[in-house]
Formats: sequence, structure tokens, C-alpha cells
Amino acid sequence: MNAALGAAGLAAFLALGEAVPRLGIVKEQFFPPTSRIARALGDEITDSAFWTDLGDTLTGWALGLAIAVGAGVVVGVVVSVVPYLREATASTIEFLRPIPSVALIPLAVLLYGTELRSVLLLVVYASFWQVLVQVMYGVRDVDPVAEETARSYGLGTWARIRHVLWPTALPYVMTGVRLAAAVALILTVTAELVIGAPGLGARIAVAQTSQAVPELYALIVVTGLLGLLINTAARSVERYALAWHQSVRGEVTV
Amino acid sequence: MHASLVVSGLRKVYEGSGRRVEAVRDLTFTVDAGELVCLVGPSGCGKTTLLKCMAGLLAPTSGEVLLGGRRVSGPPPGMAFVFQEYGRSLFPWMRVGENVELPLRQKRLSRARRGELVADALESVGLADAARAYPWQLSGGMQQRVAIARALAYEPEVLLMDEPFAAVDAQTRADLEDLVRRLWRQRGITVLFVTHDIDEAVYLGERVLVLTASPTVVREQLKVDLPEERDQLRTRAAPRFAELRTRVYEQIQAAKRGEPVVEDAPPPR
Amino acid sequence: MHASLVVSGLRKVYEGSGRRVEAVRDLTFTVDAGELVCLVGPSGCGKTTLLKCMAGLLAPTSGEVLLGGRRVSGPPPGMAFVFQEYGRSLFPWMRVGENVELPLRQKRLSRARRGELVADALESVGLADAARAYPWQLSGGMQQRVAIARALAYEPEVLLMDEPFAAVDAQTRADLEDLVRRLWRQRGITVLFVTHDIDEAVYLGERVLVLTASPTVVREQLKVDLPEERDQLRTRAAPRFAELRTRVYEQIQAAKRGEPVVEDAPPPR
Amino acid sequence: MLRALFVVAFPALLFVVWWFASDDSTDVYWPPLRTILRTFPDVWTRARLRADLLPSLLRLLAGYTSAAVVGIGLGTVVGSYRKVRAVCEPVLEFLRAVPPPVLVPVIMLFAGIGDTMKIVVIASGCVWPVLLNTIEGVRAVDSVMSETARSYGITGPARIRSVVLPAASPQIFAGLRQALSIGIILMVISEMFAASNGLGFTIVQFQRGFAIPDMWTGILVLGLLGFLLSVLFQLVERRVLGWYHGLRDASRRSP
Amino acid sequence: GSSDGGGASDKNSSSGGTTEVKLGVIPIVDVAPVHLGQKKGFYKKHGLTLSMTAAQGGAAIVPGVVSGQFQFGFSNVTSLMIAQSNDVPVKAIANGVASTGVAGADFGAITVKKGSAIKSAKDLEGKKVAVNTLKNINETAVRESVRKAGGDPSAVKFVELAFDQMPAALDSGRIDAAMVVEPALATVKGQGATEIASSLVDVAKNLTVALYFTSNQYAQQHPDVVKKFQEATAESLAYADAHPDEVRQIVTTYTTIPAAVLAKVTLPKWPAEPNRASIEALEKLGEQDGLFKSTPDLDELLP
Ligand SMILES: Nc1ncnc2c1ncn2[C@@H]1O[C@H](COP(=O)(O)OP(=O)(O)OP(=O)(O)O)[C@@H](O)[C@H]1O
Ligand SMILES: Nc1ncnc2c1ncn2[C@@H]1O[C@H](COP(=O)(O)OP(=O)(O)OP(=O)(O)O)[C@@H](O)[C@H]1O
Ligand SMILES: O=[N+]([O-])[O-]
Ligand SMILES: [Mg+2]
Ligand SMILES: [Mg+2]
Repeated sequence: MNAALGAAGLAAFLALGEAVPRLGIVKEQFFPPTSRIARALGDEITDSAFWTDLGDTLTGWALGLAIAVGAGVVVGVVVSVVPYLREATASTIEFLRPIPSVALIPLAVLLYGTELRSVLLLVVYASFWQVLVQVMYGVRDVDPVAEETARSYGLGTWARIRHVLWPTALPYVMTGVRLAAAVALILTVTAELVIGAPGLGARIAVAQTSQAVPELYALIVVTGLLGLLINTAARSVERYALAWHQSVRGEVTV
Repeated sequence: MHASLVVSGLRKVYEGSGRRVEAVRDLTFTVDAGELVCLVGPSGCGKTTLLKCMAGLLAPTSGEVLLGGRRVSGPPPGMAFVFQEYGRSLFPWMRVGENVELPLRQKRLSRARRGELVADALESVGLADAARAYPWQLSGGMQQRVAIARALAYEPEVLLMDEPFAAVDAQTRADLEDLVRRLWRQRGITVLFVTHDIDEAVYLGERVLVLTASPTVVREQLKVDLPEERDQLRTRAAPRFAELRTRVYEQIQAAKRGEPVVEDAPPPR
Repeated sequence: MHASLVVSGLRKVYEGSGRRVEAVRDLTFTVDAGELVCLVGPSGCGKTTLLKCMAGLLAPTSGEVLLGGRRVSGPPPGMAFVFQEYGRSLFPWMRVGENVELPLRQKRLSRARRGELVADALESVGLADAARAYPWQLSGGMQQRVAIARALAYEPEVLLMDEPFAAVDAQTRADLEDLVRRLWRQRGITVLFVTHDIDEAVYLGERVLVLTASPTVVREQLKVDLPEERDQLRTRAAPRFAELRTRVYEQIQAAKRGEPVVEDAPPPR
Repeated sequence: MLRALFVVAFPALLFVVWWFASDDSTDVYWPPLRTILRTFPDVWTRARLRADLLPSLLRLLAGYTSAAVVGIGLGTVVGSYRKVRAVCEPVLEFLRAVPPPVLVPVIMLFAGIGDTMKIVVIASGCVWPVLLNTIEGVRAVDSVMSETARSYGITGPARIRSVVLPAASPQIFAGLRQALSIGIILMVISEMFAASNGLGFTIVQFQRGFAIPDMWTGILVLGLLGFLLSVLFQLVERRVLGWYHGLRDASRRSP
Repeated sequence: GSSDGGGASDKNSSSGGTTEVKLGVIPIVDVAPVHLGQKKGFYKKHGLTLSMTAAQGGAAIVPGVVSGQFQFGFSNVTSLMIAQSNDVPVKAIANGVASTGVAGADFGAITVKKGSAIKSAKDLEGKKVAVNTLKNINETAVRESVRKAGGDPSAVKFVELAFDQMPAALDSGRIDAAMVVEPALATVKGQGATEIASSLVDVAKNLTVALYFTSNQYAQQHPDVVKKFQEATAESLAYADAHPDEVRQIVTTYTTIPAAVLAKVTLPKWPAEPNRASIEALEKLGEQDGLFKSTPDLDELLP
């Protein structure tokens, strides 16, 4: 049911992509219609190098995301729980957060060249903040009565984190992970694009400098589709992990 | 082992969001070890505030609470609290059984023992079937009974209950009253019980504390000289019960009207 | 103008998260226009579910609810609901006064009229001072009274109340009971009142409906043949009152024990 | 007092560490902090602030505001209706995953190469955290509250204004907070394309021109900007979410 | 593909008697000789194995070379001079690519849309002209074209745009002219655009546009490797210059230039040695436009 509606939405979007150049709103030469992109995509997926690049991108993405989420959750919880730590780090966090990964590219290359680690540095730097901020807002959302209940039953810090704070923050964390997943993908591709580490991004760079417009759009579509898959996965995890939450249980009853 | 609760000169002022409320002005009283005391008072007089201060959940503005001679500055071990906001005090992400079990895990009881305690507690509040449901799948009264079951399973030495039976029907309420008295007598625990039901206060308590309206002080401490062994039908029909309940009723009405506190005297026999 | 409520063959099954509960099996009854009916039944028997179906908040699994002959499929205008979960039904981002005023704005009343209604309603539940406080700065009982004030200020034609006095003290409760009866008589509204307090049901209602335990049907419909003019002291002391409350009590106990429903008969005089 | 000490202690510590760690650096890319700070006033003169910082801030403001409006508006609709969500989510998720550096040329096809393009780029990145958080916040509105609203006939715009948005506001603010720093990042990225002024443009020029200490001063300016905007943001949040902080703090005034 | 530089190879790991070196390049026609040389075995002959990484531009390649992540890199001459003037320790070691030197038949040109009123570089005064990087070689070249045509270069409004986005921007009229190089040049010409000046030719005859470089440190520590690289590269450049068909063929292995476009691409020149005079001219112009912090030391920079 939901899948059918989603497919309908996508179909409408693709139809729009076909119509815009066909109607001459932009030139086909610069914005190829969906059918032309599909043809280029067909060529791409028959190329084995494409799959290798895709594998590289996914590796960078998955590793980067895992590190960012792990670090974001741990730091977020620790900073929120330990007294004064939040005050102490607030200004530093706010200072570091808006520094764009792209400005750090020379530094990443300087440290790690075009290796995976270079990509990871940029990916982790950018997606870490997404998780951190969501965790900090999520922790703040703990219901005072729930917190008091836990304290009155002598739950220690760790037990309170695990049984009260974490479930409360989880919906926020899930949103953070979804945000971070996209940012990580974006940065993986961007880093590959700019510094030439192997992956889809490097492929996009080649297509760009080669004036291969349909191929370029085909690769953009691939990143979009990756984002779509990642979100679908995140949603199913959520349906399981947040079955108790209003946002999920609200979907069941009328 | 069981400890007395001493409240002395307790004062609590809430401040913030442009409102300043002196919820509790000056409260001094004692609950002996192993005693069952009921607390009544007008709505908004500070009963919940008092209980939270006693549980170490809220820092008093001045005055102090002693448990077994030691100053309470955080939730003491061995104390269980049944919150008035029962709905919000259950964790919606845990099933009923898990909600009841959680404090027991904290106590590092064995898995088997925990299972036993949870089953017993749910059984005793009539919710044996509901262990696998989530709290939000239960009715209000059922949720409240889960919160009670959690406190009972915890096997506390001191039990603070804030209008714990407000949402259950009369019959269940009577059953739960008897359950509390039975547990109190068996385990020798110290119980402080807030209720709005005067009959309940007299039926349950060894002593009834009547608070005045805000700013709150103790208006009266009434010894309930009914026999230890109580019975829903006979006790409630006893003439002494009627006398006591009338006395409490009068005191509360006086408290609401803001009449001066009279000297601490037992009700006339 | 005022409309009767007809519930026929109502059934509600909750499904989801691995639990299936038939909360209400088959309910059929009528509340006449301008009648005050009290509803009692064991905890978890489906009273809240029933009320929500009647208010058009929950779609019944089968059966239907008619209000003034029209099928209820969404919240009908002119109906007010006082929720059992009073704490969660107040909006924490609005001050007490705003909470009470919000539905009135929806009714497009003038500013002056709204102010008047809000002030009156808060006054009548004894919270005139609290208009500028946030709900979470109030005690449980005060929050519940805000929810009641909101319903009263709305000037509904049909009023559904789900254990509205559970968190207030005895004296306030008595005052609120009298308030509800007074408003009911003055305005001729239709009231359906869920309570766990049998005395309250008999004191308030023109009729008391007793529900069985889940799966729920109507166990008994008891006409309360007390005089229109009621009084906390005299009415409750009347022998007929005692008879009626005993009857209701027995029915509830039977309902809890799951005894078969006997034929619909008035209690013996 | 102690609190104030904590607030400055950690940044001060980092500063000191950076100072000494970089003090005798000869690496062109890691100039000593001393050099960076000495360069700072020469680079960020009043004229440059007017010529570069001001246009950047205006673009950021325009992009951020439109993202907030679109994100909250669309998020409320998408969050409220399950069907709309099912239809829109795949497309939104698709668009969300496209990296801005590849997206910018596409946006340029439609929005030109002027400020409109840059504002669209900023908005197209900022909108996601706001949108996602709004959707989730709206979905999670307490059932008793929404039933209360329904039963009193509070529907349509009044329901959105008085119930849905306030209830979701804590989470919406989490999104707005995220969007702020993303906006700064995208301001930089957008100014890497077809720009002739702006903070991002300047930093990229420094980077391409191997003026490394100058580039570092630019990074410092970005950080300071982020910090100042977040302070501003917090002031607004404190006001708007006053009830929420009051509610959450209500029982935290405990030992 | 050329992006095979992700291996965990050490800086100078020897495999089978050859030294593996990493080379940072841009995936464009200009670097065809090294690809060709690698294929033809010229590097192997000198004991080198090239591992090429295609980056987007100098922002990634220069720091990579300076930090030793790459041993060699490809960069335009102006960038190298700017780097040196900012004390970035770079040293050019081999010629990269040069203009054809033929006006009207170079691999880069100022182009305007079909039917544009702009007929010469002088008409660019007050117009919006796109260059790939501001304050770099192409801007210098455009300024010189304007100057030579008798116009005032300071009246030109430069805007920075990547080559691949120039065709669309030019076509939609969002820019008035673009300094384009291949293969975007072939694309805009395919749109009917006209060349109004061959700017690279205007700067100097046979202008050396780009060079291969290394870091000073590497040049000092590994003169032998550098020497091998120089020799093999010289050989590769000469071969590429003499075999345009093989160049067009090798280009398809590391780019995705559509065949129709590639056929029309004007190939650059690949002389074995940099043209010092042209670089000096470029340096003068750059100096005049205020590109350098201090005057670049060409003796130090050039091989
Ligand atoms: N978090 C708070 N912030 C400000 N004022 C508060 C807060 N909690 C309670 N109060 C105020 O303190 C007073 C006492 O509240 P409390 O909840 O202790 O009353 P109570 O005796 O438990 O009442 P009830 O029987 O209605 O539950 C009330 O006037 C209330 O408004
Ligand atoms: N959202 C829900 N999901 C699943 N089951 C539910 C849900 N709400 C109620 N139930 C079940 O329906 C039955 C009736 O619940 P309801 O709340 O109507 O009872 P009630 O008569 O109001 O009880 P109380 O007097 O305790 O408030 C209960 O068994 C409860 O577990
Ligand atoms: O950090 N980013 O450049 O997105
Ligand atoms: Mg209370
Ligand atoms: Mg109920």
C-alpha cells in the first residue's frame, strides 16, 4: 500500500523529469529527459567499473556513518549527562559545527592523501554533528515524571541512560541517523569528486569534465536511489525499534 | 532495620515562569518505623510536593527530611514511590512486565526471583494477563495498578503512595486497600499514603494527618483507634469509624475554610 | 434542540502490537435528551472506549452511535469531553486561561464574552487565581479542575465526563458534583458521567448504567428515583439512597465475578 | 560563577593546545596560530566585512528563512497525512541524497547564476533537518492532546497553530538548530560557484591562491559566525520554548 | 579508469625492480601523454610504475604533493607560481601541456553565443565573462586578449564557473562570453558559438600552460626518481605529440567524452620542454594583475 503510493510519487517525479526538457523549459542538451538518463544508466550498470566504484562509495559511506553515529551518540549522551560538560563544550561545538567539510579538504588530503581515510575524515566530520545535535535535543525531552520514577527506584546513572534516556532520545536519534546517512553519502561522493578517491564521486568528476551530460545525470540518479534505499532501511528499523512510540503506533490505530 | 521518617520545618517554594508559589510553608511530623500513616488535605495543598521532598526527588527550600536519622538528599534505597501521574510514570517503551521488572534488575535479583516477584505483583493487582501489553494499551485504572504492582514487587521498606487508587473502581479499590494493609502487616514496612477519600484514610491508616490549604501546615494528627484487623464491611460499619471519618471531614472542611488550627487533641470518644 | 444519544450494537476491538482486545462486545442503550446518566463498571471494562466512540473520536468495530438521530462519525459540535487523562489533555504550552479559552475561540465568540466565560468557569472550579499559571505548575487535582472548567466554559449541549473528579479532594468533589447538577438543570444539557464512586453515581445521576467486565455489555440500568433537588447531607443520608447504592454495589460485584446478567428490573422498594 | 568558568575553560584550553602545538610548525598548511591571528586583522578589515560578510549573511538569511518556512509547512502536511507521506517520502529522500556540489549545476539551469541560485542552494540543504524533524514531531503529537483538540472542534488551521505546531516545536527546533550550521556550510558551497563575493568565495580564493593563513582566518570567521548565530538562536528558542523548558526543568531543581 | 590510486602502496615500494609513484592528475585531455606513456611502457622502461589519481583540481593535488601523499602532480603554471610565491615548496620538473600557438585553432578560446553582438575581445568591456578560476591563468589570458584588442581589462566582469557548466550558461545568456577549453570548447562550438579570441595565444607564442611538479623535499631526496620521471615524461610527450590518433584513443580510457565531441576536439601541443619565455610573459602579466604575493623565482621553480 505505502510502497504503491511511494512508487506513484516517484513515477510522477520521473514524468516531470521527462516533461521539463521535452517542453523546452530547459534544453535537453543540459537537462536530459528521464528516458535518456535511463539509457545512460543502463550503460553504466553494465560497466563493471561502475560496480567497483559503487562498492567503494558504499564502503566509505557505511564506515563513515557508523563512526559518526557511534561517536555522536556517545558524545551526545556523555555531554548531556555529566554535569557542567554541556556548558563547557557548548561554545566549542557551536564553533566547530558550521565549518564546512569542503573547507577541510586540503587538510584531509594533507593528512591522508586520497585514501579511504581521507574520505572518512570528511564524512565523519560532517555527519557527526547531525547525530550529536539530535541526541542533545532528544536527551532534553525526557519526561520529568519518568525520570523521577527511575530515580526513586534507585536506578543508577547507567541504568537511567539505558532505560529512560535512551528510549526517549531514540526518535530523535533515528532522525539524526537519517540525516547523517544522507550527509554521509553526500560527503562521500563530494570527497571522491574533489579529491579523486575512487568511487561514484570520481566517476561524476570524470563525467563532468568530459561533458558527458546524460552519464552525469545517471550518476546523480544513482546517488539519489542510494539515498532512497538507505531511508527505506532506516524506516524499517524504526518501525521495529519505535513500535511503542506515538509516531509509529499512531499509524496503526485510526 | 525499618526506619522512621522525620519531617522538620519543611518549606518548599516553587519559582519560575513568572509564578511564585509557597506550596509548603512549615511542616513538621514523624512517621514511625513500620507505621501506616494516611495524609489528607485539600487539592493543591502540597501533598505531592511533600512526598517528593520526602523521597529525595525535590530539594526543599528549607527544613529537612530524616530517614532513620539520616538526612535525605536523594532517593534512598529501599523506598518505593507510586506517583499520582501514573500514566507518565510508566515507561511506554516497555511492556507491563518489563516496567515492573526494571527496578528489580537494579536490585540485582536473579532472573527467576524477578519473574516470580513480577508475576506475584501483577497477580495481586489483577493484571496477570496484561504482562505482555504496553502501558498505553491499558485503561487508566489498569495503568495505575501497574504502577502499584511495580512498587509492591520492589519489596520496599518505605512506601510512599500518592493517590494510588484514584482511577480504579470501588471493588478493586477495596481489594487493593486490603492488599496494602496485609503487606504492611506482613512485612512491617513504613507506609505514607495520600488519599482524597476520607473513608479510605480512616480505614487504612493507623494515623491520619490532615493538612491545611496552602500555605500548608499540619492541621491535625488523628490516631485511628480501630482494631488492627480490619474488614471492609464490619470496620466501615463500626460507629467508631463513623466518628473518625466525621472528625476528619470536619477538619478538612475547616482547613479549606482556612480556620485557625486548634490544639492537637484526639477526637472525643 | 438538545439531542438524545443512542448506542446500538456497539463493538470495539483493539488490535496491534501483538495484542487483540475485545474491549466492548455489544452495547445498546439510550441517553435521552437532557438526561444525566452515570456509568459505572469495573476497571478496564471499556468505559473510556465507549465514551470515545460516542464522541466520534474512535471508530467502532461495528454498531453505531446516533446523536439526535444522526450517526456520529466525527466529533459533533456542541459536545464537550472531559478526559480521564486530564494531565495529558491540557496543552502545556498554554496558560490555564488560554487552555480554557481555546475552544471558545474556535466557536468565534467575542473577546469579551470569552473572557467572561473563562473567568466564570475557573471561578466555579475554584481556580480563579491560577489563570496565568501553566498546567504543569499545578497539582493533579488542579489540572483536573482546569479540564472541567474548559468543558463548562464551552457551554456544550452534550457533556461526556470520564472520571472527572478522580483527583480532587472530598470537599471539592462535593462542590463539583453540585455544580454539575446545577448546570445540568439550568441548561438542560445531556450528561454522561463515568465514575468509580458508587455514591457519586447515585447522587448525581437520574439513571445509573452498570457495565459488566470485559467483554462488555450493559448489566443493569437503574433508575435513580431520588428527588430532583439533591443535597450532599440530606440526600446521602436518605434510606432510599442507601438502598440504591447497595444495589449498584451488588451489581458491580456480580459484574466483576462475571455472573450472568439478570433481567432489567428496578430495585425493590 | 563556577558555571561561567566552565564555559570559558574548555575553549581556552583548546586555544592553548592549538597555540603551542602549532607554534613551531613550518608546514605551510599548518601555520602557527600566532601567524593566523596576526594575519586576521589584515584580512578581515571593515571593508572586507562589508564586501564579503554582508552579502553572505543576507543570502544565508534568505535561504534559511525560506527553508524554515518550506520545511515547517511541508513537514506539517506530510507529517499529518499518512498518504501524503507515503507519496512524497521517496521523492524527498531521493532529492535529499544528491550532493550539493553536483546539485548546484542543476539548480543553475533553473535559477541562474546570481543570488537566487545561492539562496536556493542554501535553502535546498537547510530544508532537510527542518522537514524531517517537523514530520517526526507532528507524527508524535500526543494522542490525548489531539483527541482533546478534535473533541472541541479545533480543526484546520487552528489545530495546526494551537496544537500541532506547539506540540512538535521541541523537535522542530532541533531541526532549525541543525539547519543553521548546514546553512553556513551551504553558503560556502554555493559561493564556490559563479560568485564574485562572499565569505565562501573569499575562503575558496584563499585556498586556491595558497594563502593558507588567510584561509585559516576564514575558517575562524566561519566558526565565530556559527557561534554567534547559535547564541542568537538560543535566545529565540528560550523565548518560544519557554513553556517546554519550564516543564522539563520543573522537577530538575532537585539535588 | 585512472582512479586506481587507492592501493595501500608505500611511497617508493618497489615491485619487480620498478618504483611505484603516485601522480595526481585531472581527468582531461591534457594529461593524455602520461597515460599513453604508461601504456607504451615508457615509464616502466625507466623503472617507474605510475599510479594515477584523478582529482578535481589544485586544491586537492598541491597539498597531496606537498605532504608526500603524491610524488608528482599536474598543475597549471600560474597556480605553481602563486604557490611558490606563498612559500608552498613546489618544484616543476617536466613539461605538461602547451597551447597550439595558432590563433583560431587552439584548445582554449573566448567564445560568445551564436549571433552575439560581441565581435572582438574589446567588446567584452562591461560584459560578464566566465573563467574557470578567478585570479588564475585563464583570467590573465582573457585580460591580455582584451588589452591586445585595445580594451580595458578592468572593465570586464569576471565570474567563476567550471568549464563543464559554461555551455549551458552561455546558451541561456547568463554570461556574455566564456573562456572555454576542450572538450567544453567543442561542445560550445557545436552549439554554434563563435570564438572571438585565442587568449592563450595572446599571452605568448606557444604558451606553456601546465607542468608536472613535485615537492622541493622530494626533489632533493629522490633526484633519481625525479630524473627517471623527467626522462620518461619527455619521451611520452614527444610520442603523444606525434601520434594524435593514439591520443584520442587513450583519452577514451580515462574520460567519458562522447565520441562525437572527441572527434572535434582540438588537441593541445606537448613539447618535451617548457617554454621559458612564455612562462616569463605569463609571470609578467600575473604580476601586473596582482596575482602573486611576491615575485615568483622562476629559476627556482622551473626544471
Ligand atoms: N512544578 C511546579 N511549579 C510551580 N508550582 C508548582 C509545581 N508543582 C506544584 N506546584 C504548586 O504547588 C502547590 C502544591 O502542589 P502539589 O502538587 O504538591 O499539591 P497536592 O497536594 O498534591 O494537590 P492534589 O491533591 O491536587 O494532587 C500547588 O499550588 C501547585 O500549583
Ligand atoms: N489503545 C489501546 N490499544 C489496545 N488496547 C486498548 C487500548 N485502549 C484500551 N485498550 C483495552 O481496552 C480495554 C478497555 O479499556 P478502557 O480504557 O475503555 O477501560 P475503562 O473502562 O475506561 O477502564 P478504567 O476504569 O480503568 O479507566 C482494556 O482492556 C484495555 O486494555
Ligand atoms: O560539511 N559539508 O561540506 O557539507
Ligand atoms: Mg498531588
Ligand atoms: Mg477509563
